[in-house]
Amino acid sequence: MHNKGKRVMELEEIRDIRQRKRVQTILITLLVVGLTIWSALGTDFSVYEVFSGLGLISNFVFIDLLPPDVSTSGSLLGAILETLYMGFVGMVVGAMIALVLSFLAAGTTTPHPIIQVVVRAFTSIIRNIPGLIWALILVASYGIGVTVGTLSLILGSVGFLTRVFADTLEEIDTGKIEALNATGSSYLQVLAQGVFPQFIPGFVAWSLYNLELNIRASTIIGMVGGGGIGFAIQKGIKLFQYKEVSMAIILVLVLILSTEFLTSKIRERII
Amino acid sequence: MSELEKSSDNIYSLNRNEDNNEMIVKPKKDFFIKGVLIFGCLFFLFSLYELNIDYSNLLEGTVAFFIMLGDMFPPNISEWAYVLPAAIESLQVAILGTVIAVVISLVLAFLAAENLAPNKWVARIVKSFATLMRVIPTIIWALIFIVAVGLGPLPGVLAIAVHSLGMLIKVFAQSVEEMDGGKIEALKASGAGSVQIIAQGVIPTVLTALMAWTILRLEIDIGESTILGLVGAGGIGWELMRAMRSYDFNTALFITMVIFVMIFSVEMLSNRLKLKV
Amino acid sequence: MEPILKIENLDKVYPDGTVALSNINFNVYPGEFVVVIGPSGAGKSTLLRCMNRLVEPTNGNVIFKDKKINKANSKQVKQIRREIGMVFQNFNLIDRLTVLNNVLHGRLGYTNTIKGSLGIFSKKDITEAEEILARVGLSKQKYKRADELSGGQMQRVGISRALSQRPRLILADEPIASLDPASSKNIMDHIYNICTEDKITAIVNLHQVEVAIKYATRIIGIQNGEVIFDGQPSQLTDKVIDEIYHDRRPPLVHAQ
Amino acid sequence: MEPILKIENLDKVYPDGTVALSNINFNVYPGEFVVVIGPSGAGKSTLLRCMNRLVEPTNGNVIFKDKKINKANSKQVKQIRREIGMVFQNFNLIDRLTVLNNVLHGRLGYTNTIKGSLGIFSKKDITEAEEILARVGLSKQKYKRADELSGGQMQRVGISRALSQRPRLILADEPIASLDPASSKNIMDHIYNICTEDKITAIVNLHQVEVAIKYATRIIGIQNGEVIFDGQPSQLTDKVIDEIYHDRRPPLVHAQ
Amino acid sequence: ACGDDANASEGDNGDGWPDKISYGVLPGEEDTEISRAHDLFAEDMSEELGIEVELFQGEDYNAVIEAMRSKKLDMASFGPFSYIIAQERSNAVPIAVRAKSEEDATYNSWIVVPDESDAETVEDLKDKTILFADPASTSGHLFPRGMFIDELGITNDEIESYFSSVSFSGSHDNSILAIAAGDADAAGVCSTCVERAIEGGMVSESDFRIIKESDPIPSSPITYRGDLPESLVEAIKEFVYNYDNETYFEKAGDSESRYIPVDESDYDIIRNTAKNLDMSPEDLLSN
Ligand SMILES: Nc1ncnc2c1ncn2[C@@H]1O[C@H](COP(=O)(O)OP(=O)(O)OP(=O)(O)O)[C@@H](O)[C@H]1O
Ligand SMILES: Nc1ncnc2c1ncn2[C@@H]1O[C@H](COP(=O)(O)OP(=O)(O)OP(=O)(O)O)[C@@H](O)[C@H]1O
Ligand SMILES: [Mg+2]
Ligand SMILES: [Mg+2]
Repeated sequence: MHNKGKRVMELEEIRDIRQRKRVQTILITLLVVGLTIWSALGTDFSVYEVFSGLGLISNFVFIDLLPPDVSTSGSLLGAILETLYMGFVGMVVGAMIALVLSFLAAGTTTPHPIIQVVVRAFTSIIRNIPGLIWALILVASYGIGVTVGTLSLILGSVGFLTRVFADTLEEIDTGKIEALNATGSSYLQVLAQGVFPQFIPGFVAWSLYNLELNIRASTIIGMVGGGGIGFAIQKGIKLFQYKEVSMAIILVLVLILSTEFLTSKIRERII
Repeated sequence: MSELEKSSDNIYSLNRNEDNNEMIVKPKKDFFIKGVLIFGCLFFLFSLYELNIDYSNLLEGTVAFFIMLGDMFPPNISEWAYVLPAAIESLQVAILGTVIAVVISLVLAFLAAENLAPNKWVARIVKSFATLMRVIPTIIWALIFIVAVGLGPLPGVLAIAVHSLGMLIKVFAQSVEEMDGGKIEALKASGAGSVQIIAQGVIPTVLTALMAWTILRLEIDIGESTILGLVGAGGIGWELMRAMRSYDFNTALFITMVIFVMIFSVEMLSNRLKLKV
Repeated sequence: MEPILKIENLDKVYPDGTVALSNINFNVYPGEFVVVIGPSGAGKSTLLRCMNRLVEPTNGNVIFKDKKINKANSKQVKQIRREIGMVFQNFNLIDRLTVLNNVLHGRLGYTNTIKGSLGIFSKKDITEAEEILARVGLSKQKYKRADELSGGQMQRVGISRALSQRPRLILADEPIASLDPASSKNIMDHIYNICTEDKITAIVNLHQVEVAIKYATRIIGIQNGEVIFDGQPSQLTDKVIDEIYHDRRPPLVHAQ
Repeated sequence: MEPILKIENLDKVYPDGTVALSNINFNVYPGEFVVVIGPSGAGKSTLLRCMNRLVEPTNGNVIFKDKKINKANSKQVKQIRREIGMVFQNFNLIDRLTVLNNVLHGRLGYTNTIKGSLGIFSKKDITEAEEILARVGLSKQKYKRADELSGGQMQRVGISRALSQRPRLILADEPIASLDPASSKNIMDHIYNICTEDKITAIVNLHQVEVAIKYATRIIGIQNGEVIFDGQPSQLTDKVIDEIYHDRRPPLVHAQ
Repeated sequence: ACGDDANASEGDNGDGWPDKISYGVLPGEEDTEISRAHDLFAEDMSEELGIEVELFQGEDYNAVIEAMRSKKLDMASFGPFSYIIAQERSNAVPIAVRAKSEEDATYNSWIVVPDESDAETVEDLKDKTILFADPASTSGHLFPRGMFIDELGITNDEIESYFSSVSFSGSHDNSILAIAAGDADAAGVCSTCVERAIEGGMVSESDFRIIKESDPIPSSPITYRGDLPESLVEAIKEFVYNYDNETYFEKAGDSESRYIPVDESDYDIIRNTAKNLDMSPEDLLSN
């Protein structure tokens, strides 16, 4: 009897929790809708204007941007390669640094919680200051050119990769780590033999994805003096050589698609 | 009892048999991976060589960098009356752009996911379209939309929406593709239509992933909206440029801190939600 | 008595050339509890999935209550599927939804698209779903999320979902393969009792021969995509079993 | 005979206030095959994990070969753990490494940090690991990746890893709970035979009472964190079982 | 579609005036400061004209030119070079520049070298590295390039081979910083930008030397879109020429300055230079 009464209570409790969750969901939804409306008002959003502008867009795209000026592809090739070099170096160096930092920043592997907090705060600052701002500051201190481009890509990679690496490390099955602990292994051995093998697929996949990000980011960084195809795009825009710009974009597209293709092949083999 | 014994012996010998039938698989020497590794190292060195980075400058620059950081302190908040409204405008641009992108990508992602798309080609076309949207830099999108709707925050919203759309379609579709096909089949088997399957089966299953991506995108978009200030979309990016151009580094630091706080609070929010979802 | 399901000359060749079924013929009569056994890869799952056209047959007919499923258009297929409940090895519940909501998914086929998509179901459907949950002993769990349940409980939800379709036929593809022995027994009891009480016809794929013998009213043995045994459990001699599994007979369900 | 393991007044209170163990006392003698049974949440896992200090005891002593594990510093803990092999319910193998490498992990505690981290093991260790694999019938699989194995094979690797520590004591926490009945028997046989042949003491948590009765030389029944039975399998009457599980006795492992 | 748009924005003011005027402001490269003053200017103009004036400030003149071209923008301030493009592409007509006097309405382009450099004249720069600001900069590219061609007697195409390397720094600031650090052998920069950088403490006067100064460059004009109603243009001109809000000019950099009328011909020097360099609007916009 007693038992039964208790169980009924439980059921009601669960229903209460469900209902509270439902109320929570509704509140969150309302909040999001509210924020959206607030933003729409603040930015004078008008669907009418968007649609009435479609004609102008197509004029611009089909008359000014297209067709791409193929004759410039030769001179753009150097720039796109430079972008690739920057992106790749940024990825490799960034991944190496992030590898160390992420082991310090992940709850599962950190030697000490204080180190974890410090590293997390540090990378959070790097990550949450937009690349453009980094580039502006870096240009002021290192001068112009690929050095700055590469440096800001490294910074961006470190910020991004440390976070995703640390998340990956935290998702690692702790049971397996425990199993190695139970054999009397030392901290480093557990990291190297237990954590690292599980971490490799994530490490490779995210690093390769970061390469793509870097290539795209370099189109922005190039605009403030970071070199590469971004600068070519910027130059094209400023001189109204829009057809050259569209050619450059096509080259970026090709580069991104080929990295995407290659990286997916590599990912398949490694995972 | 004896029968049981017998059957269990069978099991044992069965296992043995199975083991004997298999050859020892020697550790695979994966030349592909080795090749990729070696190529990667060589390419890294080659890239470094091609970039021709001036390492002596690296040291000087780092000194200059820290001197400059030092110069930036303390932040100058006297311009707050301009900076904060601009920050709010950037935030609004980012929020609205992200929301529009999320709504549209929710439809397109289902067309882009190969396990739900009407056919493979629809999926491929939508996906390539998404790639193109991602590859065109936000600044160019902004220019395209300025032609259409004039200056101000609106082209910024649209540029962010389109650029985000490119990424969200891809990652949403990926989450949907990763979903366990059995769950979709189970609903199919009960006679549910495709809209019902998506609404009742797919969305609840991938919701967490969608929310995580959305919030990550919002973070990125706040960063992007600061760039858009430069093309007349207003907002905090222009304030930052203004400060940098007039060598007002202390104000620039303040603006950077405001941007940091905006993005960081979204990151905090996402961490909170991760615990809850 | 009219058969509820007729399988006529059914073939299935997968696009990669695998012949999963060849020339299958049998009828299932109302009230039967058919268990399909056979070694891994024999084609059991393919057969079951052809029955509600989750897999497209290559040749032959699947006739459910005089309607050719393989000839039906997509609307008709949905209507036929509504009357056929299906239970899966790995349950296939929607994790983040409540148990009740998962059971109500069985009603989607009867609900209009908008309402169904929004998860709005009629009072009657809900009451009925609750009754079904009570029957399988999950009343207390109805507001829990599906992923908070144990495997056995999840499968009971799977069964409830199928039942809420008010099916004439239940297909179950290895419903107990990922359960521990105790839950397995519980689940088989539930399926068996409910089908008997509600006069639902059942076709169940199983790996465990003893379980098949215990519950089936009829056993169909499949090997290499062909029916090589079809009869009463009592007719299933050790010799026949050996033949079905060649010498790949699955280990028995004993720990002792 | 000297006990190999002494548990004295052991308490465990988790930080959230859950009293998982209270005042546990018993000795384990060399060569015993102890099976711990008890309902879910009784504290079986906690007890086992206190023994090699994967869980920090709140009070009391765990004395392994005259060394107080609960008082040992981190270096000593590692040395003690080397002599205690552990087998887990979900195997806890490192998926992407080979079977052999996983077995060699049992030698990490004896290998210097750098070599161990790089996965460099002595010729002798490797030969021995191969011998162990041969014993559990996995010679052919030694170069396979651990995640390419079946559950039963994985558990055999888990056992091999524990064995390669050349342990005096093996702890196994529900080693067969995620296995099918046939593999379960196989695994229990392996654990039992190896422990008997090599004179390794074993403490095994199990849910299946029959299995416990079949293998154990001694059974300890736990309920609510207290030992309520400690004796020979033959002493384990139905009444005692009922008491251990209250009326929450797990359904027996029979489908028929 | 464009015509429709223009009509759509016309209000019910009898003279076909629009409901509101949109005004885009770019920081001219010679501006001493990007000021907050433009708000004030827009407000005052709105009051004077009796219609709303909406202000947009940005960094990117493409945005302003394109917006004006698609009639989304009625008035804009441009740099000298961007003005001649805007004239061609967007039908922009200049009204006035802000200056103390006619003579003051110009600035210069300098060729600078690091202080420790041996170079005394432009000829000494053969096979040296040259830095321009950005490709579309009047004083950071157009004029310096023009000076090289005039002084060295080479053609535009020979510039790249005459020097060891020619590159763009992205901005005047970057250029002068690079010179101060000795990263480049010479750079073309605008006079006022360098002065501003010195005030800002980024470089000191002793870091560099000027080896060549250009002819005066007319400074940045306020413009309107050519197809605005005549009467509105008149009203705007009247407002601008008579504008004397001290606070505004003070904030804009110099309380002494006023708006001085300019017309198209004042920018012929830019057009000619651009033409010599194949950078005239016709060249740029033809493709
Ligand atoms: N989608 C598919 N494409 C190609 N071949 C398939 C596909 N699905 C199944 N097969 C093949 O068809 C044959 C029958 O498979 P099916 O899954 O029906 O066997 P099963 O009897 O259910 O086996 P199990 O007991 O392992 O579930 C097998 O050889 C299998 O490899
Ligand atoms: N980390 C923990 N924090 C708090 N409470 C815990 C923790 N681990 C276990 N418990 C609680 O301690 C009690 C004993 O748990 P334990 O896992 O030892 O039981 P068990 O007998 O192994 O159960 P099962 O048969 O389900 O594995 C339970 O009430 C459990 O909820
Ligand atoms: Mg199957
Ligand atoms: Mg346990």
